Amino acid sequence: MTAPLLSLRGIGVRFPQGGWPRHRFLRAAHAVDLDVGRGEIVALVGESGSGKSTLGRVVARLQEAHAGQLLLDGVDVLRSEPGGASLAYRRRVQLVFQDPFASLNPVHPVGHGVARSLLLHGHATAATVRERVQAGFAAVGLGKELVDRHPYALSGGQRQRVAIARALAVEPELIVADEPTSMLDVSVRTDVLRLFRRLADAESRAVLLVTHDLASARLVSDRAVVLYAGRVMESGPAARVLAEPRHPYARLLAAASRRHDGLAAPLPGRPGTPPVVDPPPGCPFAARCPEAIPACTAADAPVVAVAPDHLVHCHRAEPA
Amino acid sequence: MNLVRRLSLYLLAAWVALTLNFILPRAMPGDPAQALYARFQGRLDPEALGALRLTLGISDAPMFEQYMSYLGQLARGELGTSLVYFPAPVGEVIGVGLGWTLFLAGGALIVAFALGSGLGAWAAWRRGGWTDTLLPPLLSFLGAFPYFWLAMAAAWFFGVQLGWFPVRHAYGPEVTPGWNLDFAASAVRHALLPGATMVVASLGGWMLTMRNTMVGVLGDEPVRFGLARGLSPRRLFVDYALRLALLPSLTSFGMALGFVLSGALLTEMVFGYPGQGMLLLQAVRGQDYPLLQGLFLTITLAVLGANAVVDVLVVALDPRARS
Amino acid sequence: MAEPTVPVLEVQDLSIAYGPVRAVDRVSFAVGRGETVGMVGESGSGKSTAVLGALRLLPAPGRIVGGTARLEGHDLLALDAPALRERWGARVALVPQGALSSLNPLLRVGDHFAETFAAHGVRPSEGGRERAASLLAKVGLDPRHLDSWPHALSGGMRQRVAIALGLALDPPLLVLDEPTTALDVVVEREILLQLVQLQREAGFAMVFVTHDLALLLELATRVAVLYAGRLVEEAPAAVLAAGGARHPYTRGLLAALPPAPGEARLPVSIPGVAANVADPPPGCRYHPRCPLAEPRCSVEAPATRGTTHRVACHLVEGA
Amino acid sequence: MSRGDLRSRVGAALLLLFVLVAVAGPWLVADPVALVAKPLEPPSAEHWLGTTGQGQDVLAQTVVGARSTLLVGVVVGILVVALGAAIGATAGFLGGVADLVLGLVINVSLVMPGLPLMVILAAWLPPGPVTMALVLIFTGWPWHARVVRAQVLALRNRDFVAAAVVRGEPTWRVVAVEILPNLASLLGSSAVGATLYAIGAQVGLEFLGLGDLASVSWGTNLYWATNDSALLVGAWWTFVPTGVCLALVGFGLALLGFALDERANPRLAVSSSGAPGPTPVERTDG
Repeated sequence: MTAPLLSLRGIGVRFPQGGWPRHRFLRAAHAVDLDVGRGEIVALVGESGSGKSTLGRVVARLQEAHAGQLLLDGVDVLRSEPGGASLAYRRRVQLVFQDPFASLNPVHPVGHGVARSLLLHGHATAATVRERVQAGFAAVGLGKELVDRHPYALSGGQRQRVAIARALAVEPELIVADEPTSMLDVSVRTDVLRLFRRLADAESRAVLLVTHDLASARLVSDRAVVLYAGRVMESGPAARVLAEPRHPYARLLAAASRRHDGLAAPLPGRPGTPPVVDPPPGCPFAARCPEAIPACTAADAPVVAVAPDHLVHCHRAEPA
Repeated sequence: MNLVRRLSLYLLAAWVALTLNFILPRAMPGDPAQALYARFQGRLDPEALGALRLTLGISDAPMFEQYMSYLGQLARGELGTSLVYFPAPVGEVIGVGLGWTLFLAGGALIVAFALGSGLGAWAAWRRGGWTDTLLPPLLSFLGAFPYFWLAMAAAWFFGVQLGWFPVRHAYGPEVTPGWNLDFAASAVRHALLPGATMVVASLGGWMLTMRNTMVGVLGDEPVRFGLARGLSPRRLFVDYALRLALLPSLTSFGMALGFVLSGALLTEMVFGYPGQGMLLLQAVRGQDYPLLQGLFLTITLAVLGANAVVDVLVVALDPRARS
Repeated sequence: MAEPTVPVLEVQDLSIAYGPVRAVDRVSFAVGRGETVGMVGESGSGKSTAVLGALRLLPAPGRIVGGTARLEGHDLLALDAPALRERWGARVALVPQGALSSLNPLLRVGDHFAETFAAHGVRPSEGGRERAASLLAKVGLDPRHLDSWPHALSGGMRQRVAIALGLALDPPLLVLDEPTTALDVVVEREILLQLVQLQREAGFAMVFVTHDLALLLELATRVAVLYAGRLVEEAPAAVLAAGGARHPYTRGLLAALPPAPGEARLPVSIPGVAANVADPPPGCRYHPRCPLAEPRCSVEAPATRGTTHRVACHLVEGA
Repeated sequence: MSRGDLRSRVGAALLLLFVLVAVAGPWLVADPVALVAKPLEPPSAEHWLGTTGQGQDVLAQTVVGARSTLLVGVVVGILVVALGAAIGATAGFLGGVADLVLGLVINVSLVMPGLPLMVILAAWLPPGPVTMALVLIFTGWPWHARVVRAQVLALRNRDFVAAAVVRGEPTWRVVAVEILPNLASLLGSSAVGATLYAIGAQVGLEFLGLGDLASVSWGTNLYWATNDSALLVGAWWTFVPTGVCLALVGFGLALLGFALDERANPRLAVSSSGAPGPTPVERTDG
């Protein structure tokens, strides 16, 4: 495995919640480690409130992390570019948003974003930009004639492809896709996912796929990281982490996402919401975990390697 | 708790009003009292000039000290002495006027808000009915007339021409002020015409605010889910649509207080109604700056107080705001 | 197949329009006691419109332009407002799509139950509060939430309250309009497990509207598939789950579903863009995206054929 | 033609009429200040709207008065929205301390009643249209600053603004190219509202005698009308024409404002629900 393009080390993000005299914090992410290699799709999986979108925005430099390192090719950009992302960073890392309806400016034609990206990063001049935008649309399976239309005239699937074309316009090395297909109908969802697979395989771009849908993640990702209450529960090869998870929360998520079991089997785990405001010590899932032991609430879960590249953050996990 | 934040905002606004009131006369070039004295071309004897300087708190002491003495005076309720009503203290002159303004403008405001909201709610409920199609254009046309012009027209037509209503002062000369019936009756009769013009002028605004809010609420999920549970139209109208639509209207009511009160002041002038408006006119025409500043303070503080009351009311009515 | 019980709700050739646009075109379906009919379709297919229209609960500017909707034998489309009000909540209950924001923020949870009971003649003295408490327990909520304000509850909890309110008067028919779309998969699973359990106990009929076909294959007795305002196929869920889908669109939807763990196949998208009811393609509305399309399909709309397995396609037989 | 179009057409027609009166008027009528006849003469063939308390022609005064009133109204309307929008947008977009400070200034000025402040300012400053404009702008901008700030805050969190940031757009372009175009219809309806407010407040102040009493404007006309106690004598023609003109202009602006509001917020336009009730059934096919 060559050195990863992107590495998150001990990333922490918190939001002040007011409160007096002691400031209360919502801990959106805590001590997150994550690697994404070139030509690889890593799925960041979790329910709402798990912190997955926040981490996506940290990588896209839309959200500042209050702790940890964000290494691009080994360089910690949080230290090298403290004020905010440089144009060079923007050329290498792009973001595709969840809501195709909100990510396009209703006032401009859909080609506007792609054209601006091309011009800003010198991939086109005023003379050649129109032709390059049309080429960009064709590359994601959109007709050239759509370039001048306004967002309201396009379907959800078409708009999401425009968003992808916009991200590709700068020839990025890493694409962060924040739940790219959750607002799309099933019938067009697979094509958009397959588009990401092609970006990784044919153009060896790195893709960080943020999603709550295990099925989509299983379909296209090489590795998967399962998040709960802002902390990594399990990470490793997608086939194993998503299909035969070892961490109790990952198992609960897989059981709840599995279809075709006739709604018979009860879920392994009690209902509840993730503790994120001034969370208690220990494993955040302890209160809901069917296999919890006293140690779970006492200290943070150790990181156990159940296989060479398959880590489980759980007191009960047995090393390989 | 955003109520605490809102109330602290009003305290801050009050302090800004006090300070503005202190700074304004001093910001003028030259010695304000001297400039005023010149304007009076000798109609004022030196002794009145001294009183003037005192009331404006102008002295050679350093600015900060003057400010402190100014605040001290205010704390003791001394607003200086009025020129027009010389030597009556400003506080006393304003006291009487404030009472009548609250009675007239306050009454008209509440009637206009209640009537307007009721009509607006009914117009939204009977979408397409005559209240929804005829009233809004009519009322907004009436609302387009300046307050005081409606007062003039009403005073001329109903007062002078038809003589149905008295057109001057707050009560007839034949009654003695005090807690007796005929004084109260006369006060009401005198307030009816000016009050009515104010209600008519502002009714359109309240109606449209409520109607637009209500139209929105009637399309929202709670009302639809209430209908799906077979709730009666009365229940849906009162406990769902009206209560949900009233909250935003109350907030806009708070915000419009300052504006509506200004309109009321002008109406008072047309009717010679002895409220703050009349005082304001006399203060301006008589260039009685101490009275003018006193009026500015009392009107501003009254509006701030009313806003605070409305905010407390809104929080009391909305459980979401209480958490 | 046992003789289907007398249907609690029978909808025949229902048509609904928004201004000139016919959003639902002659849709028919029926549901019997203890049965669950799933209405599935993608965005713009008219699935919610059809179900809300049948109950006369479709908001303006929608209006019904044809068909019948018999609830326990009475055609809802012919009843006046008071007669409908008697049935809404008592004989048929709706759990709306926006259930997360459907509770009145100015009323406590308990007040919602009290007003629903009162609207149907249950006087407060007749133990309304106890019934409400038992209903909350049935949907997995602590009865003390009767005194909670809606904004204090999580999305999942508000959804459960809406379901409990639906069951308040033991209606023979419960209609759910995408009840769990906005919820996380774990909370969704818990609510659906409880719903199936409640139906097994009370035996009410259920109409479940969703875009999630995979979910219906587990939950529903029969599945009705809508495309651009028209019913394209209606069949037992077991038949569809076993690969017995006949209409090209249904087969396309099933092929587009992500594979279950261990399932070998790769999902395949349906080409083209979903038809727009405001400007529908002539003839069969699916023909522009249909792999089997023949010239006839773009001219003449297909009739619906079959009884227990109905299909609206020129080239495929019903059963 | 929908209700919205009718409204905006009538509104536009009214405004056009008065703009013509304001522009061409003074050349069509006699000298408004000249004493042309006996005071308080009722309308006659010679003086269609009769004469004022000083014997001046009321029609001339009303027509000429339109120019300064409308001019100040429109100028203030545009400037007050521009100033408010600039402050509101800055506070909304920059956020942090700037938003806190500017937000505070906006809220404090909003809560203070306008008239007493205007009276004090107008009393201290030399009377005249410039003072009038300054006073109105100084007391009027906070309302629009609040509206624009709220809109910018909403827009700032939209994905398409984040998308512009992610592709590396400089901040000024994000504001100018992505955010401001979305404010167009809002600024339009605000300007109309501001003009309506400016005319009303200006006339009010002039009626108080705080305008330039020597100049001819609708406000001063009304001031002299009450000053000469035309009211008590019953000389309705000295104040009714000005009032009607004011109302027509106000109504025209209000109608235009409705049309712009509906464009900015389509929910108002749709002939949406009234009392919740069963879905109507209108059988067309058998």
